[in-house]
Amino acid sequence: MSNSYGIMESIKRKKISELLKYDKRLDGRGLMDFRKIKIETGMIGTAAGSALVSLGNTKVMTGIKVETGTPFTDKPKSGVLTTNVELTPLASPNFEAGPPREKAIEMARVVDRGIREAKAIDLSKLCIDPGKLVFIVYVDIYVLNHDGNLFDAFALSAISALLNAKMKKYTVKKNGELKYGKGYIKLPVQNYPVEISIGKLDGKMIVDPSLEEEAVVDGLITIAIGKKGEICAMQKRKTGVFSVEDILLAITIAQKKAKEIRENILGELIAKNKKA
Amino acid sequence: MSNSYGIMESIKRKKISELLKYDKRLDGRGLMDFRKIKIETGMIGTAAGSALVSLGNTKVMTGIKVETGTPFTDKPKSGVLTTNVELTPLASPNFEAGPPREKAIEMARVVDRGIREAKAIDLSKLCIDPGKLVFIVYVDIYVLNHDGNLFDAFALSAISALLNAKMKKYTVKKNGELKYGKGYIKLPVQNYPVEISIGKLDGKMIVDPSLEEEAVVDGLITIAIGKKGEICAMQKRKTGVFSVEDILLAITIAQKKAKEIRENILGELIAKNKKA
Amino acid sequence: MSNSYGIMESIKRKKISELLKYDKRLDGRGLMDFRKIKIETGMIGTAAGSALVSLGNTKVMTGIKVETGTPFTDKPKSGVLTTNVELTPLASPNFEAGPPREKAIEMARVVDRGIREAKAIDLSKLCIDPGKLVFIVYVDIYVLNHDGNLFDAFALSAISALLNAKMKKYTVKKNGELKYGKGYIKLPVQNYPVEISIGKLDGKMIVDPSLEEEAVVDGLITIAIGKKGEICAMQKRKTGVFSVEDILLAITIAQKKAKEIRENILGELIAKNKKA
Amino acid sequence: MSNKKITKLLKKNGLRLDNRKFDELRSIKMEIGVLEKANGSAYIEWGKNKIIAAIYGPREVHPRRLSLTDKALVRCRYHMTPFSTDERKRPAPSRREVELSKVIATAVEPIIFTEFYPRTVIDIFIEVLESDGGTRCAALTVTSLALADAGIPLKDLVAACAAGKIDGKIVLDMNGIEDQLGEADLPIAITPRNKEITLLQMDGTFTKEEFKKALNLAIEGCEKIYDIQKEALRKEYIIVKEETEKIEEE
Amino acid sequence: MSNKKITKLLKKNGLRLDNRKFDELRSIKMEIGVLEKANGSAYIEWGKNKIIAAIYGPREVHPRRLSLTDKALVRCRYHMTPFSTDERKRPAPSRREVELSKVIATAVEPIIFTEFYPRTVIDIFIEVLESDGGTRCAALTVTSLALADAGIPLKDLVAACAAGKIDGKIVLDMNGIEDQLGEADLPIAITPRNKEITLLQMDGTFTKEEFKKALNLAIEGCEKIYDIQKEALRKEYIIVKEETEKIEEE
Amino acid sequence: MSNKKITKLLKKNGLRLDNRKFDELRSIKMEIGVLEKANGSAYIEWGKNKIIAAIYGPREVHPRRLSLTDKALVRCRYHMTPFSTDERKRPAPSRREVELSKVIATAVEPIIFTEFYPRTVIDIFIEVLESDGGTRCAALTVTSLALADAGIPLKDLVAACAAGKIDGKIVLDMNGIEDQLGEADLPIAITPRNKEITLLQMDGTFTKEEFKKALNLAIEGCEKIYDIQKEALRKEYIIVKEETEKIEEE
Repeated sequence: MSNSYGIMESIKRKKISELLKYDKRLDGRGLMDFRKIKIETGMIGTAAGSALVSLGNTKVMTGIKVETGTPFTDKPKSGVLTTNVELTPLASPNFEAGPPREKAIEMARVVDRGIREAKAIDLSKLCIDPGKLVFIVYVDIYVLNHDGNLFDAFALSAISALLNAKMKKYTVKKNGELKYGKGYIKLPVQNYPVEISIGKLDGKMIVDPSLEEEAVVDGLITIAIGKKGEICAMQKRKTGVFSVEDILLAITIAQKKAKEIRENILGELIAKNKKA
Repeated sequence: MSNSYGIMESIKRKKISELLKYDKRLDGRGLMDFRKIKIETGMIGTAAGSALVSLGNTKVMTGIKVETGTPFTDKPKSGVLTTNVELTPLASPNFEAGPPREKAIEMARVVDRGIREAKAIDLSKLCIDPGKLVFIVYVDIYVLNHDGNLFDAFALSAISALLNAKMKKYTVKKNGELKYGKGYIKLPVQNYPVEISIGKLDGKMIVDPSLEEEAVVDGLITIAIGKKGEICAMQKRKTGVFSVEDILLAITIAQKKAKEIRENILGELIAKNKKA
Repeated sequence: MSNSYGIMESIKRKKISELLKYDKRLDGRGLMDFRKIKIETGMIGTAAGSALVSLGNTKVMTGIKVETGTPFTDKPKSGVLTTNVELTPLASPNFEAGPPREKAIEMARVVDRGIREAKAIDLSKLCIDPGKLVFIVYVDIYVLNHDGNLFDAFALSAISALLNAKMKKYTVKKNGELKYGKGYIKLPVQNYPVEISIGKLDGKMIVDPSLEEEAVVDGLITIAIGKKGEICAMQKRKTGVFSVEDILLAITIAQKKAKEIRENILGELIAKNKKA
Repeated sequence: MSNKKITKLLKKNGLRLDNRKFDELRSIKMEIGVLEKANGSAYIEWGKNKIIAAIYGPREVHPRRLSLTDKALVRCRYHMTPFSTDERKRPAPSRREVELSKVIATAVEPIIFTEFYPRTVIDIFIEVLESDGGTRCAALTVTSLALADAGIPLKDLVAACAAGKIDGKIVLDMNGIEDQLGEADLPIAITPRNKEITLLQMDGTFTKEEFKKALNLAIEGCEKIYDIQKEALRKEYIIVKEETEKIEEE
Repeated sequence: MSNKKITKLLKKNGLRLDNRKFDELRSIKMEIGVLEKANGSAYIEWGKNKIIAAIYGPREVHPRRLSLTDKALVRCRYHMTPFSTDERKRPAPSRREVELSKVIATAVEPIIFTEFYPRTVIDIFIEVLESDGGTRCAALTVTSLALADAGIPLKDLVAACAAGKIDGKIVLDMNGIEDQLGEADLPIAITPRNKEITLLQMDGTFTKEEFKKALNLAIEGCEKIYDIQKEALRKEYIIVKEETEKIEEE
Repeated sequence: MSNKKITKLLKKNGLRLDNRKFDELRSIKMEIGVLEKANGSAYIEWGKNKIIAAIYGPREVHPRRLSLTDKALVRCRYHMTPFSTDERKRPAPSRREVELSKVIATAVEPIIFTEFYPRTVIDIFIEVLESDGGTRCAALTVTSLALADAGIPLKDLVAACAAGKIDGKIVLDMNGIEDQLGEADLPIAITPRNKEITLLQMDGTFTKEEFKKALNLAIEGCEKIYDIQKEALRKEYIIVKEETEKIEEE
């Protein structure tokens, strides 16, 4: 049996709340500051693309595999995107080995929607033989160290790995047969969604909540923003409620932070991907 | 840990047993009386056929889907019938979410045998391309409120939904390809099995045992009867024993009750199905 | 909660250890003596091959089935060998029903490696249509009574059942189609690996440890030996450690015992298989 | 969301394929207390959606380690019957069903006085009998009626409704085909008295302006839903009252 | 049950394909105490069926919440090895195996003095090594011997046998091909002393007259089975007695 | 192990495809303390293999019935990410992963003073990020560093390395293609101080002489691995020391 708010959390909540009055946070950040973001890509030779993202002490790795398979019956000319999240037991004393549960499934689906709705990958270019054979892009996301805000780290590692990914050059014969050539091409990435999670506590908004903050904020919302500032996906999480004004403010924040991250952090990867 | 006979059940048993001496039952019914049966059909637009059956407070819904698939290797020219029972957690405080357990599997198989052995559906008419493509008829049975005698309610909702079911008109080209036309045809239903469950307590037989009666009867047997009075399936349940005479008496009862239900309750549905 | 060494085991360990000083064992055997081995074959009519092996009171049965299926993509011209071990709840109060766990999987994989690495079956002869259709040989091993040294009993029953196995005569048409003829042929068995498990306690080595001995030995190693004395597979088990000399001694023992068993126990089966 | 055939979602007269106006709800019917064994239950027909919700609890938690010492656990199972969709759905819960179960439990918890029932669980079981777009809003709406029927003390109701974008136009309460071919979907839920948002999900693409418009439209939708909820409760209350009086008279 | 080839099940001389008469059992062999670790065990060869049964218990129940305060739980696992059927059966239990497990436990419980062992479980493990029609009757028959071997106090034995209909004729103890192509199958089990029926299943089609005939024939079959059971127990008893005497002499 | 293309594993100059000599290890890099949440962690790059290991514990055992009254339980989960292999691996554990988990736990337990922590569990979680032959040795090697990092009292380290046979020649530390096309593989692990073997598996075919040669070569490999392990620990120790001093100075 456990208390939904432990004593330690109650104390922390008080402290976090106290600091927020003065627009301060436990780790010294401003309300609108992300922790330090670091992205490495391409370290996994067996993956089509890979990225290791650090968000402060949160560490997640995404690997891309591209394989062939059958399309969905209702989208015969479209490649398939599959996103999977594993909350590995390495990353937290609270994660258990085993098949993905509620939490991991929600995360995978929100990251997936950000990518899918932004049309980050042009799936129409991944069709080989309509109705019969298409490319399947597997986005496998693994958390290595969980120190809060997995949603944003997952989304960032996913888009980074996709930008990094390459696949074998190929041609399709008249009979629909696939033939691989020499050399590689990039995956057809055409949008760069960034997810921003915003916490609300005592009426104040903060971005990139740490593990401790995540535990005590009332409201939590994740917003995926595309390259033109468009909103691609949203997910209110936790039981805390929002007003309409809260939501609109959160969107403004998300658009600003997403732009910063896209330009400052993803810029180089995007440029590289375009050049290729 | 639980007692196989709780105190409440002991008291109820006594009461039920006491009443039975005078050929009476807790809810005022006669020994050979079913609770009120109500059947609605066709309410589910996404289903090929559907039926909601009330048996007193027991409420079950069956939906039929017809899809294409491969036949069994030992019956290449025969369509496939698949019966599934879900004891949904809505229906009883004792049902848990999760994959079907022992109980649900037994129920599904007994209902399935009733339909199958009566040849209720002419499966030979559901072959498209022998050995390659046939129609699969899915009978999905959901209990919404469990107040006893699920077997009979399940069987009744299954045959009602099958009688209600229609499938798209189709033609098969010479090369075995399936082509759908306009309009609908009925499923080839040719027999109307009715399952009757009979409980035995202190030597007395009762039909349609309620939840409370089910818990206390010694013996319990379910008998499926076809349109000509033929016996299509039987299943003795619970640990209580029967004599040969008991069994023969139970059959007589089942034949009588099945005929009544077929004529009085299913009559209209059968007529409609035949006309179509 | 359980003790890794129960009191009974501590007492037994003392006794076993005491006896070992005088090169004696609880059941009177010498250190290098196997319990009585008995092999019956061919008793299961539905199996392509079958063997019931007794090793003292340890009793295991293996059945072979040969079916057709698709080859692995990296070995398109090779038949498939599949080994499965079931620790049935009949065999021991400690075995539970359910899908194979760690223990059963390790056993299956070690037996599989012995057969596979010795090239006991010439899988290249089990190809029907390269890349499309091959024979799959299922080796299903069931323990009926567990009195120790399952590894050796499993391996012995597996090779015996393979030696006993026959498959329908067949021809392959030019278009790759399979056609069965009349009569049977033997499976292409070409090596006869024997697995020998050796326990180490207080510096002494024993073969064929009984259930009681298995529980108390420090070190345990299983070695598969092919017909020419070659080593085909090894698996150190339990946490006890070995020196290089221990290992080399164990191999010498395994080679000697494997030869004895192959000649004395399997001899007849091998001869029969060759003749056919 | 595919753009294919998207021109078809609005007719020349500006109406939608089912002749609704942009801000028009589908026809909705709610019924309370439809099941006997459950502690509370309700049924909703929302367009072609047909959904039943049952409440069990507050009751003992199994497995016990999930129970909370300071409040009730709110647990939800949203499930679609195999015959509720165009192609037969396998009975085992899909990843979508797992997510929606979580999201619904989260959205309904704020209205429950969970602190009244520490160490217990309130189980919400939802069965979708037929689906045609917008099942999560319908499920959430009917769930709050079922909670009321269960006699669980509530701070407010939860009313849910989606707005979205089809053919570039912001519309209310999209049906299945609109959902599938439309450009954006924004299901929300509010507590009608305080206008607090307890559920908000979005997919597709919106500019901020479009989003704002859609959000306001969805809130209007929720308010209409709330009226229907109240009416259903009133009706049920009257029936119950009448029955009680009848019993008292006897 | 397909009608295909059905004319073949009876030969011109009226005998069945395996030359049995209509009321003739296949050859049957029973052996008691074949496993060492189990508390009780027995083996049966019934035609080509080869089945082994083991009993563990009365012993502690896991998980404990399944235990009953007033009697022993009787639990059964009927399982077919992958090599026991014509096509390889997957090792995971099929729906048929799950049903038969339940049915067998239910049919054997009436003969056990379960009230002697509250809060415990009696586990029945059945492994079908080869099958050829009628495995449930064979399994149930051998289970009651294994229970006796386990020293569990029994009120009676359970003897099981099926009757059925092939080519329109009522016959005893159908084998695999008869089962597959025949028109009806009626497996039953009785407690031979009181002639109480503890198992009865049926599928196919019977008129009431046919059923009556089949039921009586099946009961006759059970009685023959009972004789073989008794013989097996007597043999075992003598061996045990002899061994005991031998030990006592030493 | 297929013989196909086997002539290709050694070049004319006697070197291996990656230009290593027969007794040469791939390049190896170890790092200690790479994760924050785990009680101990380490990372290894061994050729192209990239593996991370984390230790949690000693901590409470769930489910509790697995706990031991006289020592800590040592439990391991060896897992490969889907992107760590040439063809995508399904996330669910394969039979190979289940076996390796068991084998690694067994091989590392001898160095742990498990008797210091009765009724607890030491959980070892291994994630293979990229694989190229020899992952079990690399995993075991990095695990013993992670255990050290967790501050768990150890009797010694475990150093692991494989030897094998390619083109008939005994070689050290085979990579993926050598492993796949070679004739034999002998992964072992030793406690370097006492040269005790804690892991030994073998598949392929060896004569006894070949085996002896391979075993000795593998032990030499383990000793080299041990040197790298010590170096990694020394480096980490110095860093920790420096940081501690820095903190003390502040």
